[in-house]
Formats: sequence, structure tokens, C-alpha cells
Amino acid sequence: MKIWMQAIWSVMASFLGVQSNANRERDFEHGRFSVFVVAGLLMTFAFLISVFGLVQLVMMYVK
Amino acid sequence: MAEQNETKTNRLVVRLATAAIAMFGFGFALVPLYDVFCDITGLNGKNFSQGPAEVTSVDRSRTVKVQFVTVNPADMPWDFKPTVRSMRVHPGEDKHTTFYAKNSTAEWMVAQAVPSVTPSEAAPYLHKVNCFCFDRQPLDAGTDTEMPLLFVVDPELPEHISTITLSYALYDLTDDQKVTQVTLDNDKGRASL
Amino acid sequence: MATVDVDLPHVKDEDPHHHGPAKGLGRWLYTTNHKDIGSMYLIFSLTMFMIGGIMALIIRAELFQPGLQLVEPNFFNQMTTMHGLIMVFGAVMPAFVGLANWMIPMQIGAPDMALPRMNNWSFWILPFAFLILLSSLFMPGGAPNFGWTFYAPLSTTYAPESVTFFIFGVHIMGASSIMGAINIIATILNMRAPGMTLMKMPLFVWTWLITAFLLIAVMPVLAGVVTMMLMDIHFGTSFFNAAGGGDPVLFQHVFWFFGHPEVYIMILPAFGIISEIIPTFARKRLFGYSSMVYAVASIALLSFVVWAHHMFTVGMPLVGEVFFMFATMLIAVPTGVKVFNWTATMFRGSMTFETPMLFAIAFVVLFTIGGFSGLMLAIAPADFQYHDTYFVVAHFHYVLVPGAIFSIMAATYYWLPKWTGHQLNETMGKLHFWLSFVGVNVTFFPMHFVGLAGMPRRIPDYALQFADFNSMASVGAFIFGFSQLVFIYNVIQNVRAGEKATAQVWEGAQGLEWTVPSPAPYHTFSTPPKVD
Amino acid sequence: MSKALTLALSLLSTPALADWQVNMNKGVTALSREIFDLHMLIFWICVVIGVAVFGVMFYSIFKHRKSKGAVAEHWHENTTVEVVWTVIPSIILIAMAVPATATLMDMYDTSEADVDIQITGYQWKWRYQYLDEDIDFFSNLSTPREEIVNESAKNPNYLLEVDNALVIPANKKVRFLITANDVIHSWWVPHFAVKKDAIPGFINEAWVKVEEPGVYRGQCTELCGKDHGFMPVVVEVKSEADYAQWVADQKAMKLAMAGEASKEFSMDELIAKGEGVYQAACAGCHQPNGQGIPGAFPAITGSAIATGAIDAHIDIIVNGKTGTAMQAFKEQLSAVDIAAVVTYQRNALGNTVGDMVQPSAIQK
Repeated sequence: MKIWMQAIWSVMASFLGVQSNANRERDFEHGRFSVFVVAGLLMTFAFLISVFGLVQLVMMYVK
Repeated sequence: MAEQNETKTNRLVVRLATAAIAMFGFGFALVPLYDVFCDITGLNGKNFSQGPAEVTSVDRSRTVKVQFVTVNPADMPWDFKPTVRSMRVHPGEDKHTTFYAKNSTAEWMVAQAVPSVTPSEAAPYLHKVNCFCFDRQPLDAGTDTEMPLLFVVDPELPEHISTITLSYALYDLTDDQKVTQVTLDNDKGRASL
Repeated sequence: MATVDVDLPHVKDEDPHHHGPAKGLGRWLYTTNHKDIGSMYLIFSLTMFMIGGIMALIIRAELFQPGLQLVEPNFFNQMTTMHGLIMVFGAVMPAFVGLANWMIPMQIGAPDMALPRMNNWSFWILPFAFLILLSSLFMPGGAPNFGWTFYAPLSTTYAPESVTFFIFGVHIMGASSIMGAINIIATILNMRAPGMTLMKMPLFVWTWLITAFLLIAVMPVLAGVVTMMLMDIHFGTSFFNAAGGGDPVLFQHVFWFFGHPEVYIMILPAFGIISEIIPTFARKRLFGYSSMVYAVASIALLSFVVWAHHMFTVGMPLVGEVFFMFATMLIAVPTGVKVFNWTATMFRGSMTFETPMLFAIAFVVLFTIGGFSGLMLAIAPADFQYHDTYFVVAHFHYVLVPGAIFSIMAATYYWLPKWTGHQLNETMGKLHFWLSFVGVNVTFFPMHFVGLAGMPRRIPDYALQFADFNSMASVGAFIFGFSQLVFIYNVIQNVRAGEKATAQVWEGAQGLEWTVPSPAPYHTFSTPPKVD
Repeated sequence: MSKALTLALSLLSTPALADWQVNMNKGVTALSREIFDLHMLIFWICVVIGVAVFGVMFYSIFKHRKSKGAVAEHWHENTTVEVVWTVIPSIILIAMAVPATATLMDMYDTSEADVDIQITGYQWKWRYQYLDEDIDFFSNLSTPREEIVNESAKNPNYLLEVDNALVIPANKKVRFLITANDVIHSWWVPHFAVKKDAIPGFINEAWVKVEEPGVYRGQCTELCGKDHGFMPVVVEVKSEADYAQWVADQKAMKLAMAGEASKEFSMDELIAKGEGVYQAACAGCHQPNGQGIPGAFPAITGSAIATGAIDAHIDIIVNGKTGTAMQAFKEQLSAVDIAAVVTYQRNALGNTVGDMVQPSAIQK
């Protein structure tokens, strides 16, 4: 499970575009490629949903 | 080491090639996906609703202005205009109107109307119970006709929408008809591909 | 096709009985050597850059003054369409593939690309794809005149007959890009020298790995959309024809679903090149290497969810407009901010300003200006005033000309001594740089003003209030155009003669490619190097 | 040196009135000013960030040069600094999106309009139909061809002038229903900040409430073929009284036109009127001299139709020809115009058929 949490955390860091060298070495040492792909797709989908939610929120607030 | 590397490369190449072919298929899958997405959000003013709508109550307290607009595409010589420009309706009540079409050319022709609604947000709430746009409309040379439209505005129409404009573009399908000799489109769906 | 015969001087490499390149035309036709194929891609790209450039000069000559002076409006539309297609698919992408072919094997210590024969094949179909495209200029009805974005129904029902040639040309270009991408991924993932782990790869290799995945995901969608066009035009389907139940807006959605990742395909390799050059001339390691790798990787996914910001005025529901505005802003900022990493690399470095570094700094400054105008375009309500005007033309030319093209020139000046074994002529390089720098700004900066003032895109003639800035842009275009002849002279001169270049070539350079002698022998790293 | 000379020469030669507008039009509606403010806000944010970044960069370019003895330091990572310089611009720019959403929601206001106008984009002209009144006309570019091919001086409204401008009342909400007849066009008036694509087979809507009467000019903004640059938009905003007067005049003119259709014309009157109609409606493709463009548009001189049976000649003009660029001009030209242009084409441009047709004989 820890692998998945690290992968999701790394993917979120990549969305922000900032990552420490230590995490990168950990990801490339132990991380499995397929885990990262799945985590990436999941996080992209989560990103879509959260932006959609943010949009609804802002449109409610601004009305 | 080289052979083991060889098979690894081949396996990777096969996987990448199938990914490319899958994406080619995905490009084509976008077409039905787009129609489903349009149906839900009324994107681009498209609505495919046909047949009686499950509308129970008539909301007498609110009136919505429904306008009718017609457009003749490039090579469509017919006279085509709504008999009634606009009407005020209560959401939930069935309303009827007609569209006038005249084939002023010297040959038999067949045409099909493509509906479009604006604001696109209102598209899912305008139910067309019976519409001349469901089928192809043949007209002999010089004859004219009045084409029926039976529609109802859904009471759940969002509050801020007070005017709905329903537009029809009348397309000439005479060549298609002659080429494909398709009998009149009987699946009552929108014009098939 | 004016090919300059780059005959690499034959230097005895360490393996005496190993035969060098074959002689004559056969060498180039049957080569499976990544260096020869790289050179062919680069020469082909330079030729296409010139052809596309001539078309740009025809466009700017017509727009020099109000009134129709030179060309018919229909031919003008052909010029804008072909200029766009040739520059995107003929100049920028093959140049990056050429640089990848040359440098990736040497940077990861591989003897050659994973699939050498497919590598030859994916180059050699390109000239024929562009012959098909360019031959449509001489067909009845003329070349494609519906813009490089070929929106339906202008590109289907109302297109000249040559549209079918355009479709087959695009099919072949797509096939070449997909095969190139598969080759590059296989090489990077499977043929790295022992010790060269994914962690130690240079950033140029990383950006190309991500670009290759983008290519594989997106070029098939482009092939799909042109196939749908083919079926609409010839086989009576109605994908984009409203008469048969189709929808022209569907075309725009599928095209831009390919289109936006495509613009990232054209800029990520440039990020990689600049991240190689600035550390060398600042003599300081790239600041935040990990952040760059992760940011570039996230682009691969996020570039798929923002395509509709090209279509804000098409009539989308309100929720759609707001969603794509937010998504575009949320993605544009983290990627734009990567520019700060290059600035931080330069900070407290020890810099010298040879030609590659000049081009790299110009890239950072001018690409960022293009990035800022991109952020302005992301604001949906403001985009109602910007959309399809010269403000958009100024935006994408700032990210493409001082962006992609300057990075390709920087890479050429940076790695040319390694390819040809001769030192660069710095004064001529600087002359080319300053002429191009002035030309690019005089050409494209006034376009911001006429765009904001209300001049639409793709028009052969304009109202009088746009006259002054347009004549200025046209003069700039001719300065920029003719200064590229200086570039060609520099390249040919460097191939022919020049002082002997050392293996290290640049004092601050790091990387496996600098461990091989200059000029790089025909076969490098036949035995994998030791990477500590 | 020669480049500078040509630059100087070119700047002097353009007419003095060409202004140097560098910024977006503030516009004449509440919305266009809101959009202008958004534009300036995001512009200044970008300038501030740009000055900061380039400042640091040029500072380090001048300070940390090898020739000045600078020795490179060895740090190359600091995630906190990176987080700071990523999060701060992100927050500024995302905060930017909230007022933008507010403006966008105002633009999608669907309250009831006072005037509804259907705008249809044709290949290379606009058609305006007032839904409530029975007014329906085409708006063609009226810049004379001589000005375009530089045979005569260009008037100040070069390429931004039409024969029949769209007329709308001031201080009233006017709703535009925008669609297209053939390819995708885009209807844009910079001073209204209204731009909407006209898509064949579908309808889009936009609206405007203009405060000051005046004439506002715009252009088609989506590539739509040969004369994409030659189909401008001109909107005349009149006060309510003037607008009502204009509507009345239009209706009176329509009656007069109907009356005129039943009048008998002489051959010379028809030919004279026909030449004007030919230059406006037909010369675009068949060329002013009637030679057409081989392979694209057939010639009128010696054409089988123009010299053959007059009914076929009338029919191709009234109903057009499917599958070709020849449109149905039934709705674009009045019966008088059609009779005049038919008579003109049969007795001019090198044709001498000698017969004529009266407007009453034109069966639309």
C-alpha cells in the first residue's frame, strides 16, 4: 500500500512540477513503472473531477 | 545478453504498436462519445429527443418564449419558413406548429431538416413529440406543404432561461436518395450516417 | 530537394578492421547508421524550413501594403496553409527527430537505435510525403487552402481536389512520426549502457522519451481525423457534414484533442535542448533536474484535458468554457514556471556567451513572452477578443520561432563540432544570431498590436489602420528570412573546414557524447562505456 | 543600410490617418469594458512576473560572467524555493480566473431580448433577418474593386464598408442568432466584444446592449475561403426613435420594390441596372470582364446558358446549381435585379442574344 501512496504523492508533485532529488531516487529505485502509469491516470481523472467541482463552486459563489 | 535484449525490444515494440492502433481506434470512438456527451449536456444545441415526453404537470405560473428559425444551406432552393415566428408556452403543455416548404424547382426533390436549439443549455429540456425533422420530406416539382411539429417544454427547464430558439437547416438529400435508394428512413432516429 | 552532401571525414576509429560508411548514394539510401539518418533528417528539415520560409515571405510581401499587389486571395490561402503544414510537420518535427537520432544513442551509451532498418524507413517516407503535399501546388484547383487546422466543412465539402493528396501526405507523415517514436522509446528503455540508469539520463533524452509517448498517443488520432475526412469526401459518410447527421464542431474537438498535445510535442524537445546548453555555458548543474523530469512527465497526461481553449468562440455551454479556462490555467502555470529553473541555473554561475548560449538565452526570454500571451489567451472572456486575430498569430510564432526554431539552431551550433570535428566560427555565429534576433522581434512583436486592434487571421488584405505595423512586420520577415542564409553558410563552412575540435569541445560540457572523439566516429560505443 | 531606407520609405508613404493603435478596443458596451479590464489585469500580472524573472536573469548575466572571474557554485536543488515560485504565481493567476468567470456568466445572460436578429454567414457576405419585423437583406462589401487592385486611392473605411449595414437600437438588448449557410464563419465586432462562430446546420446566440449610437465595424474571423478577408461587418446603432423610423422606411421600401416588380422596363434600363447587379453579385467569381476562372468558375461570355434558352438562364440564377459554387440567388436578389442581370448577361460581356425578360416574368 505504501508503494501506492508514494506513487500518488509523486504524481501530485509532478502536477505541481516540483520534486526533490531524494524522492526521485526512491521512486526510480523501488517504484514499478506500471504503478506509476495507473497512479498517473487515476490522478488525472481526480484532477478533472476536482476542477469540475471547483468550477461549480466558483459559479455558485459568483452568481 | 543480446538475444535477451532482442526479445525485450520486440515485446516493447509490439506493445507500443498496439497502443498506436488503439489510439487510432480511440480517434473513431470519439464520434459516438461526442454524441453521448452532446445528449447529456445539449452541447452545440443538439437534441435527439423524440417521442412522447414523460411530462406530468403543466406549470401555468411560468411562460417561455419559443422562437422558430429556418436556414437554407448552400444549394437548397426550396422556400422554407415557419408559419408562426414565435409563441409563448407554459412548460409542460403540448404545443403544435407547422413549417411551410415549397419546392419551386422543376424536379422532384427530397430533403431533411436538422434541428438545433439555443441556448444549448435548454436543448435537453425541449422534447420533440413528433417532428417533421425525424423523416425525409419528399416534394414534387412546384408543390408545397405544411410540416407538423409537436413539442413540449420540460418544466424542469432552468429558471434563468426565458427564451428558447429552435432552428432548422433544411438539407437537400435528392442525390443521396437516388444513389442509395434507401426507403424512407423508418427507424425514426435522426438521419442515419 | 537540395541536399548538401555531408561527407563525414573518415577518421580511423579504434577498431581497424571495421569498415567505414559505404560510398556514393547507396550510403544514404541503405544506411542504418543513426548518425547518417540524423544528418539526413536535419538536412531535410533545413530544406523544408527554407521552402516554408519562402512561403512566409510571399505572405509577408503581400501584406506589406494594403491592397492586393502580388497574389490572388485563393493562392494566399494556399500559402498560409502550406506554410503552416511545412513548418510544423516538415521543419520543426523532423529537426527534433534528427537531433534525437544523432544524440540519444551517444548520450545513453548505445551503439545505435534499437530498430535501425525501421529508422531508415521512417526517414525515407518523409521526403515522399512532402513531395505529395508540395505537388498539390500544381494541381487544378490548387493546393489545400483551408488553413493548417483544416476545419470541416471548408476542408471536406468545399476543398480543392488536392485535399486527397493532403490526406495521404498527412497519413505518411504520421506513420513516420509513430515509427520514429517507437524506435526512440525502444532505444531509451532497452539499450542504455550499464550504469546509465533512468536517473542519470540527460534531460534531452528524458524530454524525448515523454515526447515519444505523446506522439504514439496523438498521431493516430490525427490519422483518424484525416481518415474521417477521406470517408466524408469520397465514401459518402457524414462525420462532419450536418446534412447527414454529422457535426463540424466534432471535427474541431477531435482535431484539437490531437492539436494541443502536438504543440507540446514541438516544445518539449526544445526544453531538453535548453536544459543541456545552459548548464554547459553557466558551468553549473541544471537547477532542479528532478522537478524538470517530473514536470515534463505531468505534461504528457495533462496536455490531454485542455484542448477546447482553442474553441472558446464556437458556442460551448458555459460550464464547458469555465472548465477549460480553469484547466488551462492550472496546467499552464506549473509548466511555465519551469523557465525559472533555467534562470536559477544561470544564477551564480560562471557564464560565457558563445553562439549556442546566445540562442538559449534568447529562447528563455522570448519563449516566456509567448508563454505570457498564452496565459492571456487562457482567460476565456478576453479570448473572445483575441481568438483568430493576429494576437494569436503573434503568440504561437513567439513560442515556435524563438522557441522551437531557436532551440534547434542552438542545438546545431552546440553539437556541430562533435558531428563535423571542426570548431565553430564564433563571429559568423553571432552575426546569424543578432540578425535572427532582430528579425524575429521586428516581425512578430507588431503582430500583438494589430491583433489587439482588431485584425483577423488569414486575410490577404486589411483595413488602413493596420497598415503601419504590417509593413514593419514584413520588413522584419525579410530580415529574418535572409539571415537564415547566413545559417546555411555557417553550417556548410563548418562541415568543410575549421580548426580541429577537441573531444570535449565546450569547457563546461558533461555527458557521454563528449567522451567520444570529434568528429564522432561512424560507430560509437560498439562496446558499452563504463558509467560510474 | 538599404533595409532602413525601405522601412523609412514605407512608413512615409502610408496615408497619415493610419493610427498606431497598440491596445484592445475599450468598446461601447459594459461587457466590452469588463473584458478590457480583465485583459489589462492579466497583462500587468504577466509584466510584473516577467520583469522579476528577466531582472534576475540579466542581473546574473552581467554579474556572474566568467570574464569577470565569477566562479560557479555547486548547489543545484532547493525544493522550498521551487515550491514558493510555483505556488505564488499559481495563486495569483487562479485568483484571476474568478472575475473572469463572473464576466463569462454575464456574457451567457439569457434574459429576454428586445430585438432578435438572425445572422447567417454566406460565402463572402452576411445576411440579416429581423425575426419580429419582416426585414431581410444581404450585406456585401462595397469597397470598389479599383481600390482593392490599387488603381485608385483607398478611402478611410477601406474593406470595412458594406452596402446595407445592420441597424440596431441603442440601449436595448439585441440578441443575435448566428448560423451559416455553407462553411464556418465568425461574426465579430471588436467594439461590442461580441464574437461567435457561425456553423452550418447549427445555431449560436450572442447579445449586445450598446450605449452610444454610432457606426461600429468588424470582420469575419474564421477562414471561410477565397474572400474571407472581404466580408466585413458594419453595425449602425441608432437611437430608439431613429431605429423605429428606419424600420418604417424599410417596410415602405419593401412595398415599393413589390410594386416595381410589376412595372414594365425598357431594354436599356434593364441593362444599365443589370451591370450594377453583375459587379456586386457575380463579378466575384465570373470576374468583372465575364471571362470567369478556367477550372474554377465558368465564363459568361459565350456561355451556353447565357446565350441559350432564357428560362434555363433564369433558373440557374434563381435556384443555383447543386454541388457547385453557384448559389441560389433567389433570396439574395429582387425580381427586378434578376431580370436586369439576366438581360445584361445576354446583351453585354460579348454576348449579343438580343432578348430580355421583365421582372414580372421572374417566378421566385
